[in-house]
Amino acid sequence: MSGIKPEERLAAALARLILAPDAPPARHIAVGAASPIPAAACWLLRKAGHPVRLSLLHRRSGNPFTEGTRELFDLTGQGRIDLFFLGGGQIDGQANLNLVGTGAWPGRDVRFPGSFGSAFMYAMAHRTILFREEHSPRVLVERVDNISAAGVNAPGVYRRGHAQALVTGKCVFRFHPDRARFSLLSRHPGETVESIRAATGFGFDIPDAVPETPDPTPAELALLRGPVCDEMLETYPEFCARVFGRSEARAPAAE
Amino acid sequence: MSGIKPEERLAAALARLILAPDAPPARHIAVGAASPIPAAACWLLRKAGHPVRLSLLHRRSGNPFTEGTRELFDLTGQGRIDLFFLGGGQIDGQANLNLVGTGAWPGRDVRFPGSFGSAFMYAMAHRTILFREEHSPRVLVERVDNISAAGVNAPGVYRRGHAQALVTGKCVFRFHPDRARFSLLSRHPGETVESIRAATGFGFDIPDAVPETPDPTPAELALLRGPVCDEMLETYPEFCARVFGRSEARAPAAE
Amino acid sequence: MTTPISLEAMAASVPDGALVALPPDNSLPSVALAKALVRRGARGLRLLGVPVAGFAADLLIGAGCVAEIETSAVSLGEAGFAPRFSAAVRAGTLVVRDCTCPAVHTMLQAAEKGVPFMPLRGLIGSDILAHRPDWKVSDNPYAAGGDPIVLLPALQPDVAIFHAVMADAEGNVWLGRRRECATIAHASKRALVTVERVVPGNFLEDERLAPGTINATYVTDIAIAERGAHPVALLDEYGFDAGYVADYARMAKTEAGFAAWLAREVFGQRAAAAE
Amino acid sequence: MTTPISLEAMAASVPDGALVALPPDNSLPSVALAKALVRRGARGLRLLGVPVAGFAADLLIGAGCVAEIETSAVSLGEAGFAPRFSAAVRAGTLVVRDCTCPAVHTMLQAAEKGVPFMPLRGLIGSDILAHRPDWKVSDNPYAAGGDPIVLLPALQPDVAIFHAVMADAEGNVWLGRRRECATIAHASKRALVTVERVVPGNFLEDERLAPGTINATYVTDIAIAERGAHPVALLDEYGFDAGYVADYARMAKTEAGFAAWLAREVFGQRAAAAE
Repeated sequence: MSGIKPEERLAAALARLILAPDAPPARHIAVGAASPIPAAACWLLRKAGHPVRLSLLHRRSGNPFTEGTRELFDLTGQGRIDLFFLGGGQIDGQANLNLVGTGAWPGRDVRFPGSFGSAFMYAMAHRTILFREEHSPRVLVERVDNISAAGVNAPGVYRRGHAQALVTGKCVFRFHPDRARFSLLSRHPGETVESIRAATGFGFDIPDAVPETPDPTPAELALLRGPVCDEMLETYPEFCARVFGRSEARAPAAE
Repeated sequence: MSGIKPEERLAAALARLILAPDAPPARHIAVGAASPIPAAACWLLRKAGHPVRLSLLHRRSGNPFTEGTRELFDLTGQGRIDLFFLGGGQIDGQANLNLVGTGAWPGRDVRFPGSFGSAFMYAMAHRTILFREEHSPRVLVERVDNISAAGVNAPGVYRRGHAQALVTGKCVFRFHPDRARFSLLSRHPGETVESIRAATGFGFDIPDAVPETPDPTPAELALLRGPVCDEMLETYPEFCARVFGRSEARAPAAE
Repeated sequence: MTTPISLEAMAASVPDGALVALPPDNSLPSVALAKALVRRGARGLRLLGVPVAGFAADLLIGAGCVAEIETSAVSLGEAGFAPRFSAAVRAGTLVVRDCTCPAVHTMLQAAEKGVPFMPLRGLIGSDILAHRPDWKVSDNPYAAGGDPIVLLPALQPDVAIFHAVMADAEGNVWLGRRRECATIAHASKRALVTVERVVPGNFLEDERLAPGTINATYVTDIAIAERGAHPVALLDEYGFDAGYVADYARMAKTEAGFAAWLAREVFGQRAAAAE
Repeated sequence: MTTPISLEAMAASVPDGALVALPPDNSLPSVALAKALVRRGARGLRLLGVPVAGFAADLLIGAGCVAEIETSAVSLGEAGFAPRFSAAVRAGTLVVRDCTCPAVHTMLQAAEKGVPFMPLRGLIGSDILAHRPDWKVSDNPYAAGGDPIVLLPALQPDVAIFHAVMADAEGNVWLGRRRECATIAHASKRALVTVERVVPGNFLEDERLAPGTINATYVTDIAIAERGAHPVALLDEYGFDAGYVADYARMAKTEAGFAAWLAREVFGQRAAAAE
């Protein structure tokens, strides 16, 4: 099918990972402000009829929390958050995340905004999907300069979940916490194992067959461009305009 | 002055203890539901113009707390509660309180309602005034059967405050945490050192001169019978009717 | 999204032996559900008073539904001691785990945060601590040494039970400033909430209602029970029925009086008409 | 009982070097008071982002008011990295104490409860922990052994600063569901609150308003600052001014651009007219 935007493909790929039959159930997903694509993936599931609860952390109206921002972390501590999304300025081959900055601590070369709740969420959500569109040796490094949140822990350290996968602009990696290593799960159209290897700073396992990341189905595309976009217009007007060609009918909220 | 009710005298005596110049300032007092007399003492101070903040824990309207009942204990933990009132089914000579019951734990002879927050409040409020109208060897014992809240702690145990005094229907005792012992501060009209000693199960110190607990002043009586009673009618209708001869104009709240 | 279930179905969903958290008489207990639990003949319940217990607990104890209670007090307030609780303690038929109010809150807050324990000041020197082998005294690692402090374990009730003013179409419930009910719901595996009424809309979309709302994510089931807190007060909806509680306190002084009260108020005609 | 003071008097009451807690851009920062602190030439402030910092923090850092910041992130959200924060980190003129969101909440909750520390799961394996010698890893005494857990010390800010919708005649403030502001106020020695308006009555007497109210007992001073959160959104009162923040982000990329922005928006005519 022509005209599929990369963002639409990524959203559909994320949605499939969320529903992966070998993963624990995703009854309640929390989505941060970082990227609209994970939010689109979650709305896609909802609009397709899956009874998943979404807590959209930066929605202006209808903020789900009434205890302030601590409630997300308390919820996660309680084991009620099945899935969270994280990214990183650097992500390494052991799924360590760096949201602090490059160079010496606390980011003397390039300072990123900071770790947010990653050092907790990554360990306490039942699973995490890593998402970063930029797929380059600059981002996907052998070893992060600074660890905001660790991909794995020493035996005995209490931890509820790990990364399930890493989705980039080029491919989908699956993460194996038992051996602290990624394997290539699928490559997006136009990419080869070699093009991916060249763009990746860390080593990863390559199965015999690496399928292409499937296209979104026509039904998925219709949902994304219609009801999913409707839900996202308020929070992500720029994204909706760029990807779905839709602009908000209402006047901007600033007065 | 004739016609002074015992409750009025006790309220005035409590008010004087609250303002005692050798005690730390009472900027914020929390008052439980246990007895209306401490509440009357606090309202007396307010109506006399002292800028004390009152948190009346069981007032139906205008409950001061918006975090649920934990807020009182958090406030106290923060050091913001200057004074609290406690009583006890038994109170002993070291100011230990028993709100659990007599006989074997947890009160197999006579079970009292329970300790409420006493084990915390007694240690963490800046000071506590003990109040119990019944002055008898049954209540004021050498050693309580069960300790709900300890009068003193071993050196090194963190504790912010202690009992300042014990006010009963017969007298006012002052507590000395340094030697874990009460001394007689004043006797109510009609009582002698001997009558008090006979009614008290614990030993206490007796200074050379034991003055009579003073009468409330005419101004205090006017405040108690007027504006103080007005404030207390909603919460303590029976008390106001009995002591001040006033009944609530409004219909009862049920419905 | 949440469809209310019946009060009797809700009572049936509380298994015998469950650890059931109840707010006190000044904070929205579901007396309606307590009565339904009596009717269903619940057995072996372990009650948690948050932080104290009142009318609903005494009722459940009297009806033989309760094996254990953990609480900082059981009281009928102005109506005096809780008669069936007192009788059960005297008879030795009830395991009482005495607590102190902030310790109950702290154990629930530990469960709310998903941590295994939380410290609390005070308590040292109290026999409450002496009778709680599950509470540990530790040395404060942030002091230079010699600063004992109590560590309390997280406590996760099986079921939280309380009464709220209303539920919305999304299953959120509103109960205003009585936020201990939120803590109980957060800390518990399941929350069963009776409400006066269900209204359209979404409280979380309304800045005036959201602060007193408990998100549906914590609410397992909702049942409509008009005057479901009675005889306890419900915010500004209805007041405390002192006469009803005084009558209970008087009748429940004896086993026979309590049985007569139950027959009339829980199993009887009048109960059926009211619910 | 509380009489509002002027914004400039409020700014003057924050001493140089104070540990100042600020909510983030999605939770009612007082940008008006931040601008007033810039005007008064505050120096050496230690900021605490609860749990992250945004526009107000970047402004204070750029104006040279800040010596240290403890936070889980500094960001302008959609408008990108915080430019003056980034420049200060590059220049090494700002002490940054990196944190993670729930750790900020936990340290404040410990202060709120009056306990010296509180545990938190996660964090182990993070360099955040490695760079915090003031955080301790302890063995969970409720496990059989070999269960390391992080203990975080209580953190009591000198001053909490935030913006609320309104204050009442008793000095209570209402800010709806943004309850981290309540935690900050509870944990801090002083709370300075700007509000859109002061209204008669007592929010605590109103069951609909009480749940979103912070009791006056925690509020040291109130100042009226209309649109005091601008350009940040204030509940349903006004929205986020993305254009204003984008303009700031563009100008503040350079020292000179930031100075021009300050002259216009904080010291200039337009600022004077707006406040």
